[in-house]
Amino acid sequence: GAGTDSTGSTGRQGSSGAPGAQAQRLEGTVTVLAAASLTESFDRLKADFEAANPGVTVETSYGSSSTLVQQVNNGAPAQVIALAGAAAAEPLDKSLVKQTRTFATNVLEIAVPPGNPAGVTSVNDLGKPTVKVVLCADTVPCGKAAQATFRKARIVPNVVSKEVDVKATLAKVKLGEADAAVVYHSDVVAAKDAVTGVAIQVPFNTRLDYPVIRLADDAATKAFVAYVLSAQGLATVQSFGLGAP
Amino acid sequence: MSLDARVRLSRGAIDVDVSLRAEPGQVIGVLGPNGGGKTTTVLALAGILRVAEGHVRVDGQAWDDGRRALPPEQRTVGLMLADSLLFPHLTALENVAYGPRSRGVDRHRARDRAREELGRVDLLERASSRPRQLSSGQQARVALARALATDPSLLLLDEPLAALDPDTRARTRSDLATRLTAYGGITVLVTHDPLDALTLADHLVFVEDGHVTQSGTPAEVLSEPRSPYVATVVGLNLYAGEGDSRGHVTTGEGGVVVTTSPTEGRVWATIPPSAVSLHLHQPEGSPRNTWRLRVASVTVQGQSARVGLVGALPVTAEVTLESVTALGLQVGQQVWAAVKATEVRTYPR
Amino acid sequence: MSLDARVRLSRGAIDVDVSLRAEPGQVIGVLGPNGGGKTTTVLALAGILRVAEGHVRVDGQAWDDGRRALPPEQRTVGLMLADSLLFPHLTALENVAYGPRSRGVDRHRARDRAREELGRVDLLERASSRPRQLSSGQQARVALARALATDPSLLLLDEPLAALDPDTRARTRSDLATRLTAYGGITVLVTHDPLDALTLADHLVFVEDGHVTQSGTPAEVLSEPRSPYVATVVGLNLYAGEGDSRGHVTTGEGGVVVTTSPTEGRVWATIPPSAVSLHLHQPEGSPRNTWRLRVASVTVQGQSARVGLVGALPVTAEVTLESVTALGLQVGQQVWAAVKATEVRTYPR
Amino acid sequence: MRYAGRWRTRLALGVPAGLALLLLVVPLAALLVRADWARIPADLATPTVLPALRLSLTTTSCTAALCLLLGTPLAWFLARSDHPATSWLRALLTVPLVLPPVVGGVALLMAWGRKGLLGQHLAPFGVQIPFTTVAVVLAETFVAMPYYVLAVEGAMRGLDARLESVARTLGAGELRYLRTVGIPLVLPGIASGLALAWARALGEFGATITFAGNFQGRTQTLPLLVYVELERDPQVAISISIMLLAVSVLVLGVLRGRWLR
Amino acid sequence: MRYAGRWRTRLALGVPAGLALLLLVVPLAALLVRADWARIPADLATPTVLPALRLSLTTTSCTAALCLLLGTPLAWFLARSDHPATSWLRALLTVPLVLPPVVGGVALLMAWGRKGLLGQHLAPFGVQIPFTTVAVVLAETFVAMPYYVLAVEGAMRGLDARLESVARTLGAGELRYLRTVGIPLVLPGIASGLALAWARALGEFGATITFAGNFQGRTQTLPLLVYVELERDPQVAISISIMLLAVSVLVLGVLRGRWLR
Ligand SMILES: Nc1ncnc2c1ncn2[C@@H]1O[C@H](COP(=O)(O)OP(=O)(O)OP(=O)(O)O)[C@@H](O)[C@H]1O
Ligand SMILES: Nc1ncnc2c1ncn2[C@@H]1O[C@H](COP(=O)(O)OP(=O)(O)OP(=O)(O)O)[C@@H](O)[C@H]1O
Ligand SMILES: [Mg+2]
Ligand SMILES: [Mg+2]
Repeated sequence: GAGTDSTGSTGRQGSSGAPGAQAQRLEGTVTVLAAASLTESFDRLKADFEAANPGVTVETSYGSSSTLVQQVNNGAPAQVIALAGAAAAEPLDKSLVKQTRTFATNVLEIAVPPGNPAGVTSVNDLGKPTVKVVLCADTVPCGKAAQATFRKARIVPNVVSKEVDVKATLAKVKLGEADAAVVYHSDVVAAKDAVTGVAIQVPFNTRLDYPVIRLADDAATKAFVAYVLSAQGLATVQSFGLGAP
Repeated sequence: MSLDARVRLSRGAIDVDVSLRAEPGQVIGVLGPNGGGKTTTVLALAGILRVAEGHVRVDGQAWDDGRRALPPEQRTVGLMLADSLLFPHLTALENVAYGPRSRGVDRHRARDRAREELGRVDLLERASSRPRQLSSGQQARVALARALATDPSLLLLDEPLAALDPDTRARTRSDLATRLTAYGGITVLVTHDPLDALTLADHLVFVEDGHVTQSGTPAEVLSEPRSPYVATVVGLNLYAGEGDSRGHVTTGEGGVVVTTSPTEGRVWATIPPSAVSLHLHQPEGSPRNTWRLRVASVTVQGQSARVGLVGALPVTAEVTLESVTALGLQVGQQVWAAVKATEVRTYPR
Repeated sequence: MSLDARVRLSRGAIDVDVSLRAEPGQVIGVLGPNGGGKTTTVLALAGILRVAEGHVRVDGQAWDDGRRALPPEQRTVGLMLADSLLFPHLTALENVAYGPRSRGVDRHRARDRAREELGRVDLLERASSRPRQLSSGQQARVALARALATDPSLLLLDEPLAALDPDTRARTRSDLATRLTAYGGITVLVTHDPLDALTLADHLVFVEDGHVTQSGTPAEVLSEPRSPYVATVVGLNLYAGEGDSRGHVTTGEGGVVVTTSPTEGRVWATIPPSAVSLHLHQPEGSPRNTWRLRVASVTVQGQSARVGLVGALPVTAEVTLESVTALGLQVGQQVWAAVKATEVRTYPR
Repeated sequence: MRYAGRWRTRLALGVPAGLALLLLVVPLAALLVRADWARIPADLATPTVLPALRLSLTTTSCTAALCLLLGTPLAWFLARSDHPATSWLRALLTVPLVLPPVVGGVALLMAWGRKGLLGQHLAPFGVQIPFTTVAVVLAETFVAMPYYVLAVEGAMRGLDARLESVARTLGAGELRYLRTVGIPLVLPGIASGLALAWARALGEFGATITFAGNFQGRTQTLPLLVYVELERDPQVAISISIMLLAVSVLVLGVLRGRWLR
Repeated sequence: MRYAGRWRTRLALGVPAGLALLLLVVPLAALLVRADWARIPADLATPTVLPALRLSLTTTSCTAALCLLLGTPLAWFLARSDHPATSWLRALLTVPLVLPPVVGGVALLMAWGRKGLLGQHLAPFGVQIPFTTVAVVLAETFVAMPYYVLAVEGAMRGLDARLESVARTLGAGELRYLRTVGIPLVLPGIASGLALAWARALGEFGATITFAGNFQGRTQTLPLLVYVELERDPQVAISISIMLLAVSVLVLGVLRGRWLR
């Protein structure tokens, strides 16, 4: 515990003492909290960044966006927080925020079990009463977005459950309990063969912005956020199914 | 209703092999030293332990034949152990009513019966107390009432009177005697009190170290004990020896006892403590048995004293308190003990 | 070391108020009917119950003064209850060594001491058995050894010998007597066995219904019982009555007893059962007391019989078995009882 | 019988006990201190709260009943068996405690779901368990019953076997003995087992959300509501949690105070 | 003493016990049946698994030790108190079971975090608890200790008070009595309490991820890894869960088999 703290503060002191620090050799630890759906992309970002900056250790912790925000609000020692959806950042204590940037976007997609037993080919098929649909809860970004989509498409789906998160939503489809779920494109990509994606037409779709929020001013942290937002960083993120900002 | 049992099983350090037989209405008194296997036998009869070999047959019905055994609730048996083992959450009344209720008697009649039984052990006014609120003797009385309330065909009592005060004990003993003669079942009564055994039992069985060392009617046992333990219980001096035709019995330790009723071969010889007289000098005259012995203990008991003597023969003498004072008896002192040959009984081993 | 205690507290249905006083080396025998408050008194002396009023002082030190009380572990007290209450997870040896260990003796010496105590109760060979593997009598002996192993200044024994067989009991009794005379502490011995009380105790206290009804040396108690219960224990017929100068005692129920040692006023009169002779017809001659009574019970006891008689006076007679046969005694029968006036003792109430 | 303890004893036992209490109570105190008490009434007036409370109370009552009816006999078998396999069975029973709740939910789906091990045989009869209130009860029972069974088993092992012997010689079969002596004597154990199980069921979240989904009035229990509200407005979530605590302390305090001693 | 039971009895007890077992075991069986056994070795070879396993075992051992050292005295105080407040205190102890784990984590943050009730006084000394292994232990202790305390308290209430009386007349103070008689006699209760608490700690997820975060090798215990893997590859998550089960069954089976009877 003490290690994180001391190296972290050293980094901060270093940045205040040397404004043009990027050119120098960076040192310290950057603690990054990221939404669980970003696990794979941030693992890659971490590895690449550490390879390029041997003096820096990036520590990542993945959890649900709301958990991460709670942690920061209650004084957990983090330097960067990356969330799935700008709305998730709402409860964040604004006094802690140094900088907010969007680094990725995501769009909704219909996930169906392999073989698509209910024969879902478009959003309109979700209006059939025989198709069991699971959605995210209305309070969760993907739930809100799904509601918006149905409103735009003017359909009332047969919703059997409103799950608290994407994972639970997808699980229902993977296990064949539901015929379709409305989730994000990246989730469908991450689920690999377990589900099949059915695209939602652009007019009905909603875009979700992924913010990366910097909570500290030290050089290493700044460098990491800059790397995420760099072309290389964005490409890494996009390789896991997310869209460009 | 008759009992025919042979209980063989091994328990802890000892192997128990006890046979019991009884006719309807009989009371078998089981006595023996601590750890001899009395409780073990009782538990086997109740079906709580199973016999490894042997059998338990009651009225011709096999309760246990070494292979299949009836569970206790299918035996018509009443059990009271030395620990009273009352159900702690039930009142005294409910404890006693438990048996009749379990055997299908309706609540009302079961309670009436329980009240009757509690009355007999003089505890009606404590009917609604819980066991922890009763003294140990009161608990024992409730347990006795509980065991008697089911009219069992085999009643097993393991030291039922041990916790009772003399007054209650005397009353319970005579009440028990009345009840036991009144009902046709068989009672097995384990006790350490010779008085209980002699007054209540028709037949005594002595169990020592897992085996029956003597059994018979109280009169037989009183007159012809066949083990040192039995002799202690009935209060006789007992010697194992070789008898010859002249009436001389040579004991294992080399002592010689003379009797007027000779038995030849391996014999038991008994001397009643009250037949032993003590003298400071070698007595002249008729007594044909005189031994020089050492006083090992003197115990006053009411108006008389029991004097333990050791030497060629260990002898217990019972003398009046005056004799003790007159002889100035003290532990360690040398005295002469004399016994008339007519007081010595012998019988084959 | 002297004991001065007055135990007042209420327990369940009764209020206990018992005073005990003893000098170093004394053994106080406490007797009384079930539920009288004996165990309660013992628990208060041990510090397990606290006195509501009164005091417990040992050697001038206040163990309890009704306000502040020393916890049991700070009293030098040894306790053995009727339930042996051995620690179930410890072997017999460890149970006995527990006291010395708790009082700071090192492991080695504590075990030696424990072995010595177990030897005295003849259980050395079961030293490594756990309580559940011992018979009830063996458990009681271990508990006794455990209580004795701490050399307490106040030794509290609640029916220590109840579970023992007669042989072990006799041995333990005499061993106890030897031990108790050897050590300077005070012993409080609760027992139901008059023999234990008479042979072991210097002083007897009878507790009935929470109160002391009589106390004194065994000889005093034996000769002058002062409550029906005490009379039962010492085996005398006791009557409360009014005596006049001519030696006539009129009992409450209207019976009259004649004595040659008159005491005037409120008196107790005693008659030894062995002094009562029974006759089919009104006896002629010397006996000045003759009553026509009904046989209520006959109990055979060894070579003699106790006959319970009811009528103008309740009388227990002790007669030989021959008399029983000769008179053809049966329950319900009318007989004459005769007692010589010289056999009747009176003393003020 | 209570004794005046000595100073050293009080300290040696009191300090660790105090620490234990500290570890458990401080976080709760913090939650209460940091809560925005003025807002709580408004937060609880949210229309979703009442149905969730009602659902939580019904489902946990059902779970408690299932524990009592089914768990007690299981505990009895475990308690009286001395077969070596018993300790493995007992270990197996603790598995639902170890399983991450979400995985537990997945396992439940695999068992009772439309394509599940048992569920696939139920589906043809039109019986569908996931997404129903029954599923909530099943999920809660799955995580809570082990606590009940283990607590009651422990209590039952403590029974004096000789009391059963005596009861049986008095004519009571095993069932009657259990009903009249065995169970009454372990009532404190049963009460504490029920308290554990009920509390665990009341807090159950992961398995429920996965197996039963999150449907207002049908499967949305209080913890699910808390989770959902955490996304939207953490203050509301904390208000609901505090109500949850109050309910549990009240129910347990009142019931145990009445039933035990 | 075991009796040949009667048919009716077997049925009346066996059927509900069997149902209970069914409810608990079928989901586990389903998990095992549906698992892709061929893949398990490869799944477990993932480099993140070993550190998580190690961390889980160390932190749960610490938790068990804390329960033993701190929880036992607390249980003792509860067991011997007959104050009316005790049943409320006991009810309070069950709160961590009821609290949705994530809220529990938030409560822990509010207590021990940099701005927390206690944490703010620790921070000046450079002591920071959130996101450290200590935080994992604290979170696990918070959720697991109540199980231990309640189980052990129940066992302690069952002790025959007269044994304490006797021990004390033999010269043993309260502490010595506890050490030499009280605790040895409730060892079965302690073992089952420890098993419950340990299992609960091993499965702990919500409070840990909130309070301690999800850092590989530092705070990522097995359930947290399962959570992460569920995102990446559910099959791996199930493989890890199965390992978790195996570990718990093995540990509990072996230890209880050895310590109890
Ligand atoms: N549960 C047990 N396990 C092992 N050994 C036992 C058990 N119970 C008793 N024993 C041993 O079996 C023997 C017989 O015990 P039992 O209780 O039958 O004796 P008992 O004749 O009733 O003695 P007592 O007069 O002291 O009651 C004893 O040596 C005892 O130590
Ligand atoms: N825990 C208790 N709660 C309430 N009443 C009790 C309790 N223990 C004993 N009593 C009652 O207190 C009275 C005295 O009991 P105590 O045990 O002192 O009697 P005792 O003289 O030892 O009798 P015994 O010879 O039968 O052992 C009895 O009437 C009993 O019913
Ligand atoms: Mg016995
Ligand atoms: Mg008593």
